[in-house]
Amino acid sequence: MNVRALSRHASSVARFFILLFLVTVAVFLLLELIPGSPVDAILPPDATPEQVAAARAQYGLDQPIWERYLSWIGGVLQGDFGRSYQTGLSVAETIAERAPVSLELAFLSILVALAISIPVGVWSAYRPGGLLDRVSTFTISATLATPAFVLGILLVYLFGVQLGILPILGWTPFSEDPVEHIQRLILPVLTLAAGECVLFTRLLKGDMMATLQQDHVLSARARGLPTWRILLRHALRQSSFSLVTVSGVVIGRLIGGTVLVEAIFSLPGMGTMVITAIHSRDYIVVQAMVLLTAVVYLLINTAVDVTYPLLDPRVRKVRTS
Amino acid sequence: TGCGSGDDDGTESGEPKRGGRLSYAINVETSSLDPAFCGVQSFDRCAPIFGTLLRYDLEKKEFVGQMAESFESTDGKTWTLKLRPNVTFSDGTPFDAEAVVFNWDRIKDPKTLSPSLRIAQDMTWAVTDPQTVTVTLEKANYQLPWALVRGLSAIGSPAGIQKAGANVSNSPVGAGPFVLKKWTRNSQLELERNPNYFETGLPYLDELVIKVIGPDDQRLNALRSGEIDVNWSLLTKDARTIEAEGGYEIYRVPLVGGTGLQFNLNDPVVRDEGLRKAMLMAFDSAQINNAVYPGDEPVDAFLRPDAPERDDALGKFPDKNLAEAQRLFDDYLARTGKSSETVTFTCYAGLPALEQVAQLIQSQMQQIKGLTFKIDAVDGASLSVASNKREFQTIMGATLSQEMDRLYEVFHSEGSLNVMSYSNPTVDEALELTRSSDDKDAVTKAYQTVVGELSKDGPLRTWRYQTGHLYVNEDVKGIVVAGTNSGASAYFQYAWMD
Amino acid sequence: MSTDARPKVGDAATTTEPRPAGNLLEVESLRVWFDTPRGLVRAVDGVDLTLRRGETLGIVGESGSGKSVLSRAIMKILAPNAHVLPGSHIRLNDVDLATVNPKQNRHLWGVDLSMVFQDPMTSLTPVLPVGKQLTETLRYHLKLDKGAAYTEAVRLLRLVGIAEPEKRFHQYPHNLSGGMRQRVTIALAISCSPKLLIADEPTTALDVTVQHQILNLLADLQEKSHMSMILITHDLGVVAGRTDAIAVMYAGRVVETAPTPRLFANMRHPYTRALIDAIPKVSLPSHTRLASIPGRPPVVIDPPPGCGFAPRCPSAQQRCLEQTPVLEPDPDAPVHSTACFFPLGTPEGRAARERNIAAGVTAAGTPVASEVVV
Amino acid sequence: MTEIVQQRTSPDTPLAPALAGATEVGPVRRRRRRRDIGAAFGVIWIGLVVLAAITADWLPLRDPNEVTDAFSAPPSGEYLLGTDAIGRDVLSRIVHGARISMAVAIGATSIALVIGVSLGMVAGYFRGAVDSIISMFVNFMLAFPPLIFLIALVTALQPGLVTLVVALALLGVPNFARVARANTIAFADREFVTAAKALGAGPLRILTRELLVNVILPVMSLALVVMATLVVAEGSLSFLGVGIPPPAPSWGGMLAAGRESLSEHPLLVLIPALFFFLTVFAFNRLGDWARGRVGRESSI
Amino acid sequence: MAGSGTAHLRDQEDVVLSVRNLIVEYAGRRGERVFAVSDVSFDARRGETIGLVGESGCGKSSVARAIMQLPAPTSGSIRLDGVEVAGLTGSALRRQRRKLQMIFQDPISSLNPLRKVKDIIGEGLRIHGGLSRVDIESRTQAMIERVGLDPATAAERRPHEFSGGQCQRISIARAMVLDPEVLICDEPVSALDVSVQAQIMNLLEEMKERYQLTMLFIAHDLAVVKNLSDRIVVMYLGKVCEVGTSDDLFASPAHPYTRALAQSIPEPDPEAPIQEAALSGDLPSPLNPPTGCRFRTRCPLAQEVCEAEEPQVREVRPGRFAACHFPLDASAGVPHLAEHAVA
Ligand SMILES: Nc1ncnc2c1ncn2[C@@H]1O[C@H](COP(=O)(O)OP(=O)(O)OP(=O)(O)O)[C@@H](O)[C@H]1O
Ligand SMILES: Nc1ncnc2c1ncn2[C@@H]1O[C@H](COP(=O)(O)OP(=O)(O)OP(=O)(O)O)[C@@H](O)[C@H]1O
Ligand SMILES: [Mg+2]
Ligand SMILES: [Mg+2]
Repeated sequence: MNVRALSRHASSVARFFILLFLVTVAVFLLLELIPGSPVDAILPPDATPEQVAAARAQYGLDQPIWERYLSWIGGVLQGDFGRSYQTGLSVAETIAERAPVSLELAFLSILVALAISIPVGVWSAYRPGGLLDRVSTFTISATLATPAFVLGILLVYLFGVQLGILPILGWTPFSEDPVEHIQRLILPVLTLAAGECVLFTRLLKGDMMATLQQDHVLSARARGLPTWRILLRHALRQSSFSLVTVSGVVIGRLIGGTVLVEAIFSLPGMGTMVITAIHSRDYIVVQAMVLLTAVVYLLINTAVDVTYPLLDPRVRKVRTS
Repeated sequence: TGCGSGDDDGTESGEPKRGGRLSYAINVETSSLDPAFCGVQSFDRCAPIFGTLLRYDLEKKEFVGQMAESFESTDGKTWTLKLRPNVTFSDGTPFDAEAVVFNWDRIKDPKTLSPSLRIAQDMTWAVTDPQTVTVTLEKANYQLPWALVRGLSAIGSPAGIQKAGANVSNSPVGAGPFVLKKWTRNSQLELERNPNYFETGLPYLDELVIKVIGPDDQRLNALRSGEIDVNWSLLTKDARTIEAEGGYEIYRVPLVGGTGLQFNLNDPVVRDEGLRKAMLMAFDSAQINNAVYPGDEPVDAFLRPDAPERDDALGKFPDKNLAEAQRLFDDYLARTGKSSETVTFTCYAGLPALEQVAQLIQSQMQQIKGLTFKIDAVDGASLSVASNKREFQTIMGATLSQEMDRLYEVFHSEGSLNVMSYSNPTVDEALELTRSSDDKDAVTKAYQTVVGELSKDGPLRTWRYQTGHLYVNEDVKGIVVAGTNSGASAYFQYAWMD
Repeated sequence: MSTDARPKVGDAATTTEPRPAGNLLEVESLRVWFDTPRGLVRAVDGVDLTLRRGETLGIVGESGSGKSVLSRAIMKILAPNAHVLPGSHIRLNDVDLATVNPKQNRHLWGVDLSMVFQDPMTSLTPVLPVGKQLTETLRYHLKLDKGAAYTEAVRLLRLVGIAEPEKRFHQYPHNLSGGMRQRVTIALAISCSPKLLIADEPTTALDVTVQHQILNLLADLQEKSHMSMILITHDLGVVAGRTDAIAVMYAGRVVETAPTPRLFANMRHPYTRALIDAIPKVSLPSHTRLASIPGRPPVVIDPPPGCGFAPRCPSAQQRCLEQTPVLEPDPDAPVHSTACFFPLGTPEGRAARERNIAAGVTAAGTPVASEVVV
Repeated sequence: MTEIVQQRTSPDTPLAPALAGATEVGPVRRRRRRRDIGAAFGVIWIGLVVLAAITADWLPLRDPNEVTDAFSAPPSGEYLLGTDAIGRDVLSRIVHGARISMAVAIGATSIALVIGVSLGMVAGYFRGAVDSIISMFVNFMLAFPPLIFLIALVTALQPGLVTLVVALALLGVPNFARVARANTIAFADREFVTAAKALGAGPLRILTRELLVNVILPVMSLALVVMATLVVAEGSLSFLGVGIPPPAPSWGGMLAAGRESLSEHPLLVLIPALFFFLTVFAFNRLGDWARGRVGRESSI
Repeated sequence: MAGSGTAHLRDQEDVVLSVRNLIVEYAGRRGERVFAVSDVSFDARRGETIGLVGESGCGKSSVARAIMQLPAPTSGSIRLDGVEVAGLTGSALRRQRRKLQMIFQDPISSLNPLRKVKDIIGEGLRIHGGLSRVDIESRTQAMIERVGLDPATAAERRPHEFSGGQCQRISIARAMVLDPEVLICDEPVSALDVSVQAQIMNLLEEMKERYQLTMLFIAHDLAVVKNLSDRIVVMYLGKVCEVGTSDDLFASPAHPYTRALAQSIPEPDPEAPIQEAALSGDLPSPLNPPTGCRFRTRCPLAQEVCEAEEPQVREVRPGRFAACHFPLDASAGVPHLAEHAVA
């Protein structure tokens, strides 16, 4: 690796940390804007003045904001994310407990969404205006117009109450009961995937149609290769740039919380945690979450960058925009 | 008073069976299982783990011993807490007077930030012997046993608390019927039988799961789909639906007070008697209930009609009378020289039912010409800030409780929860009597006075008499219902599955 | 037919076999129209062609004259909005391609027919190594196993003149130069020893020197394997020395067809003539004024009746605007057909031209300057 | 030189019979017609919705906030679309709600578009340090969890239409910036930009005269999709309590309000959902059509 | 050659454009350098057309763009009418742009698809200011007419409504409306049909005569270059091979590369014999050009000295400059071309 490449790497690492710095500062300032302080949310309505003073001291709220930031960031740098004001739990542990749920939900729904949208997108691009294309376009519009909270409730009503074939709420860890674990995942994953399918199918179809008009696809056809082989091996990969990029963004977003779906299905993910934390002014949890999502987002973005050359060898490195 | 285990068992048919897993759903998660927080914040989660020192028997309408044997006083000032011998916490340490005092001391320490501090504030206590704690008050208070059903009721293992350190909210060690197996916040709390529970043979259940399901209809769905066996609810209409569907037992606990429109009597505008009366006269609880809580009776006084503490002769909420309301309002305008008035109503955002109520109230108020009734919808935290700091004109607030004694803190001019800044010497006096008197009839009379005055003054206008409900699957027997700050719950150690 | 029995391209043993005679390909009144937002594009509008076994046919014409559509129609790889009109026939080896079902079609492609596309930069799949693309085709059609396919692929790469084929095998198209890519596409096209190779402007995107190499390579391969070949180009210079016969296309029609030497010696259609004259030649001194064809290549959307070239033709008469001339064999030489009412070198043609020069304008209103007309 | 006179009908060509027997031409035509019909539907529907939003106050409708005693009434002659849980006329609320839904969708999208496109074009044209800074900002916005951003901002600034539009617009900026940047980069390499430089045009002139028109087309098709998403997003925000405060009618608010009685009064959810659907569908049709136009434009 | 040197530069006073020691380097993908143009010099007299030929990637466009300062060359001197253009920036450069115009290869992508033709053509006049709207309008109209477009309808239309040839006319109009002294044509006819190509070539010839234009004409089609040029510069891999007058350069090439080029030209004549491939292999990568003579890797005549020593451009015959250690003599012409030339 030459000096230039090294310095490029160094600068991208620097950018990474500057971004994290900016994000954490921004969240501190943003939270500062919200009326009310953690103490109001933690203490009972009839709290005594001694309790208020004790609480302020305990959470360091009597210090100026920059000191709080410094001590927080200092803790973070040593791996200490502090304790939730509200629950008294270690923030790191809380996140560690909930992150797997959100991660699993996010990845599974992306996988399901991809599993649905790749074949649908590819085929609609191959036969635009065909039956599948029309059906999917219609479904897409319908799904777009159905917010997750409506879709989720409909699914629950249909599968849980009317048909009674699926459990509708809650979470069972895999280690406890793998079958139930999967069963409980089905509806939330479907709800989330439905929303993402829309975007994925559109993107893939668009890019795929462009690729299918290229000469090399024609040339592969003229060599008599079977259709599916042409679509999947010769056209799909280079048509999936937008798909991969957007999947990355979407995963980042989903990991950060799928509040509505978590609320509907009572899942112990990070979304509800964040909302509760914001509503109870449990800033320390919010800050950790924002930091975490930002890191995950940036890492996934990097991973996506690394994927481009694998998709299309012509691309050496696309800089994240 | 005597103690009793399974007093109510006889009412159920069949022989109790051991085993099984019961799922119970409630609507909000609690933040802490610290015994110092338990009594006030979450009966449902805490009672199975810590038990309660006393229990209020809804049938007999009296306190009975639960974790403790008895709590008695002769003068209302000195109280003796008798504990049972040989009770141990689930970690094996003894549940004794030292443990009780340790827990109560903790509550009294402001650093603990316990919501029960106010209750403990005026009390002093001492260990008399390992089974006895003596409590002394400065002023007589015959309502003190409530504190041992609620705020001071949960006693955790001192060893466990010390061991948990900062993690105390997450690792409760009690002597109750169940022990914590796993707590997945915002999803479910899993409990299993405490093998060393002192009431031998109890609990019947192997496991108790408490789920958090926010939306009312999702909980109903869960009940219908068999996902849960017992559902918590405040909705009469759901109770009717469920009753009509059949297959469920429904338990009801009438509550004192309810959610309502509270006036800030310190506010220069709203403190005006005439204006307030005008608004009270425009208020139409029947309309609210018909729309949002079908099946609930319209409210005409602070307590439900059948309550012994209500005497209509002493006062009722003013009847709806728009013409009179308009007259009073015009009067108010004339008096203050204004041409119109704006009153802001701070309320919850994001809860459809409450938003609907707020909008209904708004439309009712705005039937008074010249009055603009503005809705300021905020999240729960902002709402409690506004309420605590008394920074509101009118607000949506709750005085939900099973016990009448709650009225003291809410409406006494010195009450710690008197966010309305309500001050009425008659009420103060009557409330003081409810605590200082041992005479049940006198106390009831005093409460009648309070209720009458409140209904007349209307610092708070509720729109329905709230009732806590439990919808219980037919297969579940032996439910011993308890009233809580948020409705109905149960002592699950007596429950069993058929 | 067993694929193994087929002669392999470049096998020395087969090069001495005599040329089989007869027509390999017959195209009869082929019409391919496209439905587009702007209207019906009559890309190919009644084309008749024959190609004899082992021979090379050159198809010449300007951009948009329908050369590619013609070749794609033969390959049956038309775009979905293409519409082959009833009455069109394409016969390969006396089999009407319209009757071939999709399954057999697969083996028509690559095995009987194959094609080299115009732009080597875009006609290889960018995401697969070139070797992979070769073995894929070989394995699919010839059912070769992995090892055999590799050996064959390397042999083909070497055959088309790629140095270090083992190394190139693993490279992606973008690692190769344009010339090399075109060689790879040729290797792909001949990999299953097709009977007919269609080369659609195989060198337009390439440099003169590389063009020269590629054309020589194609000629060489054809010679060795008795493939028939269709060489499509807009450059008459390219086809001049390398084809047995030439068809000149204009606006979706063949306007003139003849054996190559005869065509050059004896141009009948004014368009063919004009096409030759418009090309700058190195042999002419610089600053020679070129005989340009006035107007622009025709739009083939709902064209007006009459000869498509009439608006630009210096010989155009009223009749040319009203009737569409059909391709008719020259009475003297039946191998030479022209679609023109007033062919060059005939008395009518000369008369028509003189009439126009005298009037200074053609029947279509195009001015004719006497100096332009050779 | 002459142009070929285009004659659309030619008597001697057997066009009609040939097509009558054709089987392959039909679907293509139909597809195109469908797209045009789709676009026409989109224009008409969105036109209607916008018109309704603008003229809501003058239409012969009930007061959207007028509470009657007919709670959750089914559609009838009196209430064409029924009434909501507290007896307000659903039709009137839908019509008035269009105002907020459209204001959010169109307002937030336009703000995001203007800011995003400016940033993106500047970044894409100048590259280098400017690009790095803008890209950093874009990444920053994307790395920040949108929901936290929204909730925090809306809570901090008091919920309301303006806050919501501003917050959603801010969230939309990075998307527009990205698309604008990518397209600017693509077009900045095109020869007509070089040609403009050769003529002596400065950067501002190139950005506004040469690049803007080209960049705006793909951006518009994104904008239509974004509008569709925002119509829905506003609804989801009501769910979280940061939407438009009551009693102002908004489609999202209506949907969120109806969700708890879905099993009893499904119409309270289904009717606003239908309007959602039609509007999103219309935006999508328009988007498809715009994409088709852009495609046609650039393929030439 | 493939060599450097300035022996072919002339020293008359009517030299309008003089390019000396032009070097263009680009940053490659991994930070390597692409040696696109390495020390190229040539000049053009007033009214003269210089042809620039060579294989794809040999740096023709880079030369053209360097002269235009789009982007500015890595080093070298470009004098326009005696004024040094290289290194100028901002408004000083913009003033010089009036005198120096360019026509691009792709007629379609060099026109903004969304602007009207009259705006495209008038843009230069607006940029350089000083004219009223009416003046701009009338000049634009005049120019539209001059390049053979229908002034009545063309002005209001957009480029995609025109054919390639017409678009190229619009490009020419856009360049000519500024009345430049030097016109650089980078493969202006490569994308066009033969029939249209002839029209455009005739038009350029016409324009040149009418406006006394000095032209740099780039093409890879030797016949096209020859037809339009007075003097031809043959380039190979960023360097000059041979310079000579167009009439005899291909007939009697002095450089082996020129000969190879000439042999590759297809002639529309079935009788002409097919030449064996004149060159084998590909153009080496400009990332890592061969040492010495850059052509040596493909040159049939290459010797050791060609690797060691870079040949300089020198006058090998009167009026003929070549950079080769072993220049061909005049008799070693390309047979079919020579024959025709004689005939
Ligand atoms: N898929 C299609 N849809 C609509 N029109 C088409 C399609 N393919 C080709 N055409 C039209 O058909 C006509 C003939 O096109 P074709 O590609 O055969 O020309 P060509 O002779 O190969 O030209 P070139 O020399 O530019 O390759 C053109 O007008 C073209 O626009
Ligand atoms: N912007 C650039 N960045 C890096 N390399 C470039 C750039 N532009 C051109 N090159 C390289 O410089 C060399 C010369 O390119 P140039 O475009 O000048 O060649 P050319 O002779 O005009 O070729 P063509 O005939 O294909 O137009 C080529 O190898 C090309 O890849
Ligand atoms: Mg073609
Ligand atoms: Mg070039």
